[in-house]
Amino acid sequence: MMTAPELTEPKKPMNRRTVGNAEKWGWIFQRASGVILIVLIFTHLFINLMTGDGVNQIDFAFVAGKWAAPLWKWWDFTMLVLAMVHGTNGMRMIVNDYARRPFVRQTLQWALNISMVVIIVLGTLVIFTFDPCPTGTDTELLNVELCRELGRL
Amino acid sequence: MTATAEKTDSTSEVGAVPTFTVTLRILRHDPEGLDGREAGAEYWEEFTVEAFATDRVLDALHTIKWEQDGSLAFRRSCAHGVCGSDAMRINAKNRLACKTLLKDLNPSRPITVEPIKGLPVEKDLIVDMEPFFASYREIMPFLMTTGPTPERERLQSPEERARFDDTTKCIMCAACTTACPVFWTDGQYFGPQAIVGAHRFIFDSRDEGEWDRLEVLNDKAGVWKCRTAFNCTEACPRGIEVTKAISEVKKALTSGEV
Amino acid sequence: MSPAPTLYRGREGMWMWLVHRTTGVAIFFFLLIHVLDTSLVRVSPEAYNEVIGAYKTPIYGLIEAGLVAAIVLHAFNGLRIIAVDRWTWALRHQRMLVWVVWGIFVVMMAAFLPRHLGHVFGGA
Amino acid sequence: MTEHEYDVVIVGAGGAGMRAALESSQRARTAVLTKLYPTRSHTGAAQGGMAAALANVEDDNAEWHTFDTIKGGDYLVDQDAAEILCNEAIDAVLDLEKMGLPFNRTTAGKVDQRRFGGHTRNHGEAAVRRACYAADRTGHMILQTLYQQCIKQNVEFYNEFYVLDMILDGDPQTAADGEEISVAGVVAYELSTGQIHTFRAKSVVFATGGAGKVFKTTSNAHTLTGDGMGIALRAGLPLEDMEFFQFHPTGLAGLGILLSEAARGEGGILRNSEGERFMERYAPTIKDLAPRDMVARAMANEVREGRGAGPNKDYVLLDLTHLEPKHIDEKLPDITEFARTYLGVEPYTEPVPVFPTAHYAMGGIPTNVNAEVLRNNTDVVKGLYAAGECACVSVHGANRLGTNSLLDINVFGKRAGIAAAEYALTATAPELPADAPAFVTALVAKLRETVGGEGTERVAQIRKELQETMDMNVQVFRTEESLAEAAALVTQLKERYTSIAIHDRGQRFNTDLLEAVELGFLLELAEVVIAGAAGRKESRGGHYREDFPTRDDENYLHHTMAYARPDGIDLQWKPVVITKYQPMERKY
Ligand SMILES: Cc1cc2nc3c(=O)[nH]c(=O)nc-3n(C[C@H](O)[C@H](O)[C@H](O)COP(=O)(O)OP(=O)(O)OC[C@H]3O[C@@H](n4cnc5c(N)ncnc54)[C@H](O)[C@@H]3O)c2cc1C
Ligand code: HEM
Ligand code: SF4
Ligand code: F3S
Ligand code: FES
Repeated sequence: MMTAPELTEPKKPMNRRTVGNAEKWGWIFQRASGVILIVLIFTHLFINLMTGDGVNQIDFAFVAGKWAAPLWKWWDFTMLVLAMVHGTNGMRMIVNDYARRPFVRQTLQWALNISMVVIIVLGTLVIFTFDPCPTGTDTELLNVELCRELGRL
Repeated sequence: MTATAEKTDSTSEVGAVPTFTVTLRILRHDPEGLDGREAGAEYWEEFTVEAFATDRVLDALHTIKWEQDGSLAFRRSCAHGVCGSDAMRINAKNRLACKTLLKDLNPSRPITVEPIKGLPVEKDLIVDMEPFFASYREIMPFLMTTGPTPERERLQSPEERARFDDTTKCIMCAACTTACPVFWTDGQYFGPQAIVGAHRFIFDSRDEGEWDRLEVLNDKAGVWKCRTAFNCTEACPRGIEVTKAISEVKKALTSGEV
Repeated sequence: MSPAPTLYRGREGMWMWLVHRTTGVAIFFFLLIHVLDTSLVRVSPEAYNEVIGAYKTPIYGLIEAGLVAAIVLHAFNGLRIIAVDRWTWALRHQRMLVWVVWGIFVVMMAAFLPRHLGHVFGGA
Repeated sequence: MTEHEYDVVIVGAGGAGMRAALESSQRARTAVLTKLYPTRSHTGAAQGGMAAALANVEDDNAEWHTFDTIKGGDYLVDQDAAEILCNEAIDAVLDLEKMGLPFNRTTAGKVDQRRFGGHTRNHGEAAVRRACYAADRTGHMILQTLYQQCIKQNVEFYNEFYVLDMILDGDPQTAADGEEISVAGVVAYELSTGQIHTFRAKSVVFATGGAGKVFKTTSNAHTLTGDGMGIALRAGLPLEDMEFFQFHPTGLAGLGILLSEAARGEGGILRNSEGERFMERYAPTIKDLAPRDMVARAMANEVREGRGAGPNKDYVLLDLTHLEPKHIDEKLPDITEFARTYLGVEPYTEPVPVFPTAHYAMGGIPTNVNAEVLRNNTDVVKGLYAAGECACVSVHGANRLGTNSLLDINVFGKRAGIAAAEYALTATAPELPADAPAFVTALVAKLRETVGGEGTERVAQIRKELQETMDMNVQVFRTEESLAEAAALVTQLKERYTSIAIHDRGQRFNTDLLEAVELGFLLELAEVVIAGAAGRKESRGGHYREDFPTRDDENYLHHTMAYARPDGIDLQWKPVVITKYQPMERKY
């Protein structure tokens, strides 16, 4: 009676195909970008809102002054890209959580991705094609010093 | 973890046990529509019972069922927190009815009792556990080894054994999974219990299937869905550090080491 | 008829998850708008200044203050989440860390608000 | 009504049921019917350990283990069965280890072992470390591990199916000796729908666990209502040795929740109100680790003689305060938490109030060593098997040694699974009679009719009175009078049971109805326990008659076989199998 076969393994481990490491990298990216963003954003906020006249100082001339330095151009560009990707990735996770119907989910994902691309492209163009002294503008609005320096006034 | 009864004079408790009156507000679900209700109707019902100082919520439910309304449906078996039958939402938190003493709940106010959240309710406090067990099965919760079976036991040092001790305590009560806000959202998430179940094998030095399991947990419905809300850890009646187990799985996946 | 079930009585971790989520969404939408309005610098200084001028009104000033609050909360809670997943110590003390986040939040807002509101309401 | 057909149907998914399923499902088409989700079974409550003479930490062998089992069972053990139990113990533990069970380990990495009551070296010389354990949740780990293996093997479960009847192809009571009777299947009630299902099967294995709920103070689950035993009795089969019920010494006072014997194995000491270690008087050699029946009686005796602790002097104290808190946390984490949660006692610093609690049914459905069910002293019912607590192979005799039950469910669960499948592979499919579900259909219909009808009696009230009288009269100490009193009350309760009314008119999850059905089993089993106890005019193991305080091998060295006949319980005897060890006085 005890000649029975010993416990075999009739059930093989399931063969499951995962979606690569997308979720994992998404998760890691949220953390890495978060840490960098904290530096970028807080410096940005500090300079814009805490120094000088705070929010009141912000106008075309202020922007022009900042972007005259490549550092700030790259700063804002990095911030733009990281924040958009981080935010879109975060929104993607939220959509995955709540949108039950595949159609709704897909639509929202597309909307997110498109807006991300549009915003990044737009922002990048703005930063790098920015003209601090557009002709035909009331000089009062311009950063006069800067434009003089640049020989545009 | 269930609060431990505050230190009372234990001797007087066991001797002459004082009684008090409590009201339970129970969220009922009538799947069949009896007594003129619609099928699937949900409604709150209040019951008042006499209870002893040593009574647990389960005792109060029994008193209701046995003396007032026999149709009240709930699951229970062991009555001392080891079988995992009676997880329910008591005063808006997941707990085991048999491990929650009435006197720890401020019995002067009505105690609310609801089914656990996120699994389909079948009747009163009974939910369909099948999706929960299905997630558990997904993670291949059994020892996987290769090579010939040894004559005697596989050796394992006490330290290696200690690594996964915490997660072996799980009684599959689902208190954690149904407390998780991410699980409530769409039910796609495997839930913390499945990760606990996987953790128990992933960190068992005898097991060789850790990467099969980690791959499953790397999935969309897997471990990355956890947003460290800690409801699971706080709900676990066995005191398992659920979120810690989840974190360890995440670490294994990111570092590639178990 | 389905009566309202109770709200789950989660603790700090669950509420911070909600806070993180809502602030994340809020910041995301603000960012969309913020990039769009900043883009007006490419259109014309007039257009930009006009829109930016709106930020200087008390109403927008308050919204801006809310935004900063959201970012501060999201950012430091984000650090807390990272720490919790990274170190066992932080994991075991996550509830205390929630209060640390709120502490930082209060300090930062205390430094920021008077100055910012001064700018907004003090006029220029 | 739905019909199913399988080679093997296993009733119960505790340790015994799932161990059987693992064997059987590899060989034949198997279904497991269980009234609880498998992981809710009460095997999960077992704490202390599982005995096997692995000799991992101390010199030990299966022969010593066999001797201890027989002596512990007060020589009512069938010695051939005990030999099998103890010889196969080692493989049983190693099998579980290979399935992944996380046993505690020695520093050398082997399965660790600890002391337990009644387990000794060299025929009683001193306590030996024989219990393999996983903290104080050994049963939990066994249940989980077996369930995990069942998942791996895709075992087919029918969860929350209450088996309420078995179908035989003849009447075992009228059949002549030697006539062949076989099983044809079972009838089950599905909790979630209220539907009745018939399962046609070549083999049926009963593994439905214990019947502790006949008592009030018990370590057993609410669901341990002796269904399997009750079904067998109703089908005309005998029940063996039902008067032997084990009262575990250390239940939390007033609640009955178990504190494992491991607490004493790890060094805990029982004290009376005077702080005296009273077990020194009752069992000078192994003191607190004497077999359970002795310790339970000693405790009850201390209380009777006025040395009980507490305001009512109705319990004794389990003292762990001299143990290191760290040691307690490592070895006894769960049970110390029970003391904190349920009594508000801190075991590090305070002794824990304890009193005996109804724990284990030594008796049950009689089987031979191949787990085949007997319909009289010699004939088996073809295709019908039983294993675990609901069965009585008689490895426990009059008193079970701690850690021998987890062993029993593994050894005889496995044997039952193999035997059932092998029989099914050779047998032809039985015919289920057309009226197979008739009994259950009628039972359920009758109960449903009581909703809102004439009935006046409440199930809970009858159950309470039953349990109270059993605790009062049929517990650790029994006498002619107390048993007569209990018998009279049970007769009365059975009468009242006919006019019960249930409340729930629903089809779905009607637990109200099932509690009524379960009470029916409890009443009938109580009757058998009382009859057996009254018939056994001696004291042996768990059965102690104050009016006959000594063991009487002359007249009672045999098993009780109780049959339910139309005019009441009929007690017959069955000889004890003695191979090596002649009965001697049991002293520790
Ligand atoms: C608190 C406690 C501690 C213990 N500690 C130890 C220990 O340390 N060592 C030791 O050796 N022993 C111990 N025991 C004893 C041992 O645990 C049990 O005897 C053993 O687990 C019984 O296992 P089983 O498989 O026979 O039954 P169970 O595990 O009780 O399973 C019964 C199964 O039958 C099913 N069932 C019942 N009725 C029906 C029905 N009508 N229809 C369908 N299914 C049904 C149930 O769903 C369940 O799945 C302990 C017991 C208790 C109560
Ligand atoms: C300031 C620094 C920031 C830090 C440190 C930070 C950190 C994080 C972290 C760690 C997460 C992951 C949370 C988790 O996995 O549980 C996260 C999620 C998220 N972040 Fe940020 N973040 C920052 C800025 C931003 C910005 C600027 C946006 C908006 C554009 C944003 C939007 C989101 C969103 C929408 C989520 C998803 C939230 C969720 O899934 O619940 N974050 N953030
Ligand atoms: S981890 Fe805890 S809460 Fe979750 S199922 Fe297991 S025991 Fe229950
Ligand atoms: S509650 Fe949920 S989000 Fe993670 S920490 Fe627990 S699984
Ligand atoms: S009844 Fe078993 S856990 Fe509560």
